[in-house]
Amino acid sequence: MDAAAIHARLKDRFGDKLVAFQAEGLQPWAVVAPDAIAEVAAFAKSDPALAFDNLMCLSAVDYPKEDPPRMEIVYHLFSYEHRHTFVLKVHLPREAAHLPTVERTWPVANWHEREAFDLFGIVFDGHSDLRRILLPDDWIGHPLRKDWVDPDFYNGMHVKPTEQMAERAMAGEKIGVGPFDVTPPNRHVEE
Amino acid sequence: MSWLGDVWEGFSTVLVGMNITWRHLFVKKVTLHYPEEKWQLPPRSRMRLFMKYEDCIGCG
Amino acid sequence: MDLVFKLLPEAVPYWLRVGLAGAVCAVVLITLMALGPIAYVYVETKLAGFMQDRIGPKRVGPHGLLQTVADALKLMFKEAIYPAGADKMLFILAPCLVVIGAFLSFVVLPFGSHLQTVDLNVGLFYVIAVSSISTVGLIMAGWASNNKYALFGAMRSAAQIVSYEIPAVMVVLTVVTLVGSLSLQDIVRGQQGGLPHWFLFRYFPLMPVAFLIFFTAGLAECNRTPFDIPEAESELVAGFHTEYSGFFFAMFFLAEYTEMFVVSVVASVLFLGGWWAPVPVLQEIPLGDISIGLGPLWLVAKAWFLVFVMMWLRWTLPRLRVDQLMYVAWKVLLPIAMVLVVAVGGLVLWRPTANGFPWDRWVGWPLTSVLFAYLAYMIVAAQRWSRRRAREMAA
Amino acid sequence: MATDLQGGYGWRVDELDTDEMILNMGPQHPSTHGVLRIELRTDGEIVRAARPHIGYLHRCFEKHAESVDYPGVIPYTDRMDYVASMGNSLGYALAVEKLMGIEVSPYVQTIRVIMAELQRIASHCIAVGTYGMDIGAFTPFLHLLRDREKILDLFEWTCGARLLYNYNWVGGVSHDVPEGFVKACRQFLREFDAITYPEMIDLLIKNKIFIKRTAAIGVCSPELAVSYDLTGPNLRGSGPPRDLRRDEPYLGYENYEFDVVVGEGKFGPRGSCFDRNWVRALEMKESAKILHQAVDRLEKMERADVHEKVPKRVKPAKGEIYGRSEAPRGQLGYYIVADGTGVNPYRVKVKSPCFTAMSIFHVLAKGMMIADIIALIGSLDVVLGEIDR
Repeated sequence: MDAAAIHARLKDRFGDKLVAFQAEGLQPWAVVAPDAIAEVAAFAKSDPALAFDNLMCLSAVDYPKEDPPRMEIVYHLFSYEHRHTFVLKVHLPREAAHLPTVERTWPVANWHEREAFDLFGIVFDGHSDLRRILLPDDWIGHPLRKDWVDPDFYNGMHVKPTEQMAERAMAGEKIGVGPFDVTPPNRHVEE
Repeated sequence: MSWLGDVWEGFSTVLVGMNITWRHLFVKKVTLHYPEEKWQLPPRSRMRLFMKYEDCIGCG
Repeated sequence: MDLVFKLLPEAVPYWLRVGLAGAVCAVVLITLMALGPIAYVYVETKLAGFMQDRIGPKRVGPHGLLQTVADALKLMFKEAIYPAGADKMLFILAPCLVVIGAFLSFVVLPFGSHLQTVDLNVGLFYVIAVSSISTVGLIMAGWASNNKYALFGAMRSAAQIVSYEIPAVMVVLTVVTLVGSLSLQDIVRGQQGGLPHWFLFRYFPLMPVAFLIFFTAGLAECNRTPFDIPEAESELVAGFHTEYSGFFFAMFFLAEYTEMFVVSVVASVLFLGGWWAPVPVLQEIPLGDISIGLGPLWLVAKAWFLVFVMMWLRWTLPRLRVDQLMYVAWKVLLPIAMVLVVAVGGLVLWRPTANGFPWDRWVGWPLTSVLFAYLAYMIVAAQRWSRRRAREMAA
Repeated sequence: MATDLQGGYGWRVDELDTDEMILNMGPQHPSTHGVLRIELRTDGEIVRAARPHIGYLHRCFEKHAESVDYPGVIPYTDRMDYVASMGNSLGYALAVEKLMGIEVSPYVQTIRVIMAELQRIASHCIAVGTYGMDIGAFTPFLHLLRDREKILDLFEWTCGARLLYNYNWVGGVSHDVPEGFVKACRQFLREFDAITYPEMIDLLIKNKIFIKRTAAIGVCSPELAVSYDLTGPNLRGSGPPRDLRRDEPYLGYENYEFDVVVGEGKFGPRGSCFDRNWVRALEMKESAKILHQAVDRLEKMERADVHEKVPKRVKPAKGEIYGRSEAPRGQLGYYIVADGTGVNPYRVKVKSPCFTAMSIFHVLAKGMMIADIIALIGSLDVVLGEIDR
C-alpha cells in the first residue's frame, strides 16, 4: 500500500481522529489526535491490510516557534509482511504534554518512550516503568527541549565556570582541584 | 547412543581446537617490537596532532 | 626423609634427627614449590603468546625470563587490601589454607626410588584427602570477602571439587586394583619395564580412557579451563579471589600452579610410569661403578608435559557452565569410570598377572609407537603448515 | 507477550524472597562490553529478573547535533558505535544526501561499499571474538583481533585514522583510496578467506563446549524479535531474512551477489545465542564475497573526484527524513528534521540497533543462569557508546 491508501484506511476507521495528512515530501505523514494514538497503533498493528508489526523509531521533536508552540511525537512504522512504511505524528502542547503509551502494541516503545520522557519531559500515560533512562536519576529538567539552559550546578558541583568563579580566578585564586584547574584561560589576556 | 555421540563430538572438537592452537605455536608472530622497530605511518595519518601558531585564529 | 635421616650421625638424639630431617625436607619442598610457579607462569604466558601469534613477555631479562620474578616481587610488595566488612581472620587464613592444602600433597610424591619425603602406605589416599583441603580455603575466601561474586565462586568451587573427586577416585581405583597397593612408590614399581608396562597402555582401550578421566577430573580440581568456573573472569570477575590483592593473591596463584603440578605428578605416577624411563636403557647414566639415576628428571619431564597440555587446553577451549560441568562429572565421567572399575577388576581376576596379559605385548607396543609417531608427525606437519602458509601469504 | 513488560522486575525490596538476592553486574564488570549495569535478581545461580541500567556513556549526541552544522555531526556519529564508525557516518551521510537529493557517483558508491563491508568484517571480528572471550576462549579473540588490525591498517592508509574516521562526507568521501589499495585489500581477503575464517569456525564456532554453552539459551522467537525491533544479525538469527542491503538497496548493493544469512537452529531452537553469533560469523564470509566483487569493480573504474558532489554549504530545504542503513549491528536509523533556515539540523534522533537490542534483554534473561547472562549480552553484541549516545 502507498501512503495515501494507508491514510485512507486509517481515516475510514478513525474519522476525525486523524487530524491532518501530508502526502508530499520524502515521507508522508498523518497527524493523529493525542488521545487516539493508542487505538490507532493497535489497529495499525492488528489490521491485516496494514500489519504494521514493527515500530522502527519513536522520536520527539520540540517546536517552540511554531504557532501554536508544540511538541511532536513521531512514529515510524514498518510492516514486515507488506514491506510498507508510514509515519504517524502526534501534536502535543509544550507544557504538561502527555499522551497514551503504545508499549502494549510495540514493546520496543518502552525504552523509546522513556527516552522521550527523559529528554523532553513528555509523560506517557499508562507506561509500565516511566523512569529516566539516559540521564542520571537526580537530573533536573529535560535537556533536549529547545528552551533548555545549562545549569550552573549539578549536585552542588560547578559544571561550568560561573562569574563568581571567574572573578575569584581573576583575583589570582587557584580554583579547582588537582590537575583540573578551571581557571578561565582569558585571565592571562586581561592581565 | 546420542550420549556416546555427544561425548565423542566433545572430545573430537577439543582435539580439532588443540590442533589449531598447536599449529599456531610455529606461525610467524605478528608482534611489532615497538621501540626497536617502528612502522611507517601512512602519509595521510592523523596520528600526531599539530598546530601552526601563526595560522591559529583561536576559534575554540 | 629417610635419606636425610640416615645421613645424620647416630649421636644426635632420635627426636632431633627426625625433626632435622623433616625440616630439611620441608625447606627443600617449599623452595621447589615456590620456585616452580615462577617457571610455570613464564611458560604459560609465553605459550599463550605463541598460540595467539604474539610473543608474550620480552622486556624483563632476556626473552622476558625475569618477568614472572618481577611480577612475584611486585605482588609481594603490594598493599594487601582488606575489604570493608570482611571477616579479617578468615580472610587471612583462607589463602594460607589453600597453599597448605596444595603443599601437603608434596610430602608423598615419589620423585625417585628413594627421593620421597615419606613413603606412606596409604599415599594415594593421602593425596586425595589432602587435596580437598584447599576447597575449604576457597570457601573461606569466598565467604570472608563479603562479596557476592566471591561467594558465587566459592559455592561453585565447592560443588565442582566435590563432584570431580568421585570420578577421579573411581579411576584411581582401577590402578589400585592392578597394583594392589595404595603406596605411590609401589604403584611406580608396578610399572617397571618401559613404555608398554606403564598403566596407560595396559588393557588397551580401558586404561587410556581411565587416564583421560583422571586428567579431566584433575583439570577440574585445579580450576583450569574449561573447568575454571570458580574464577571465571568473564562471569564472576575473579571468583573467590576477587577481593584479594598483594601477597594473598600471590598465594592463591602459587596454590593454583602448585596444584597443577601435583595433579600432573600424580597422573604420571599413576599412569605414566612415575620415575621410570620410557625405555629401560635411559633409566640411569652408568659411570663405572656408580651411576646417576635419571628418575626424578623423567618424572618432572612427564609432569611438565602434562602441565603443558593443561596450558594448551586452557588457551584452546571455552568454559563450561555450572550445570554442564555437573553433567560432565556425573553423567559422563562417573558412568565410564564405574564401567572401568568393574572391567579392570574383572580382568585382573580373570588373568591375575597383569603383565602377562597378551594384549599388552600385541597392543601396547604398537599403540605406543603409533602414538609417538603421530606426535612427531604433528610437530612436522605443523611446521610445514606454517611454512606453507607464510609462502602463500607472501605471494 | 506484552503483559509483563518489566520482565518480573516490578518488585519492592520488602517483597523479595529470603532466598533471592540482588546482584549488580557492572558498570565495572569485565564482560558487560563497556559501562552497562545490570541489576539481577538471582535465586542462587538462576536469574529471576534482570534490569539493565544504561546511560553511563551518555554524551549528549542529539543535543550536540543541534548546535553544529550538518557535516559537523559526522565526527560525533563516529563516536557512537566506536567499533563500527564507518557504518554510522555512512548512515548519516546517506540520510542527509537523501534529504538534499544528492546522488553520488558510482565510483564513490563503490568506495563506500568497500569501506562499509571492511568495517562490517572488523566489527564482526570484535563481536565474535569477544563473544568467545565471554564464553571463556581467549585465543580466537586475539586471532580475530589480528585480522581486524589489518583492516584498520587499510583504513589508516586511506583516511588517516584507525578508529574514528570522519570518512563518509555528505556527498562524497574525505579521501580517494590510495594507490595500491586494491592489491592490499585482496591480500587481506586472501588471508581472511584462507586462514582466519576457517580457523575461527573450527576453533570456536564448531567447538562442542561453545555450542553447548550457547545453543539453547536466549531463544528469541521471530515475533518477539520484530515486536522489540531487533534488527541486523540479531533479527536474522531468529529467522526473518531482513537485510536492508537486499530489501531496500542503497549504494548499488543490488548489483552485488551475496546471501542473507539467517539462523538455522542447527543445535537447538532457532533464535538462540548461537544462531545470532553464527549469523555474524557467516556474514563475515558474505562481506568478503561482496568485497571481492567491489574490489574488482573498483579496479576497472576510472578514478574520479570523490569531492565532486560535496556541497559547498549543506543547507537542506525544510523537510524531514528517516534514513536507515544496514550498519554492522543492525538497522541504524537517523531521523533528521531540517527547518530550512539554518545550517544546523533542527533535530537528529538516532535509532540505534543496540538500543532496541538492549531493551529486549530483560525478556530473554529471565530464568537463565548467571553465566548465560554473559553469553546473552555477548550475543546481542551491544556497544554501549551507541546505546547511550
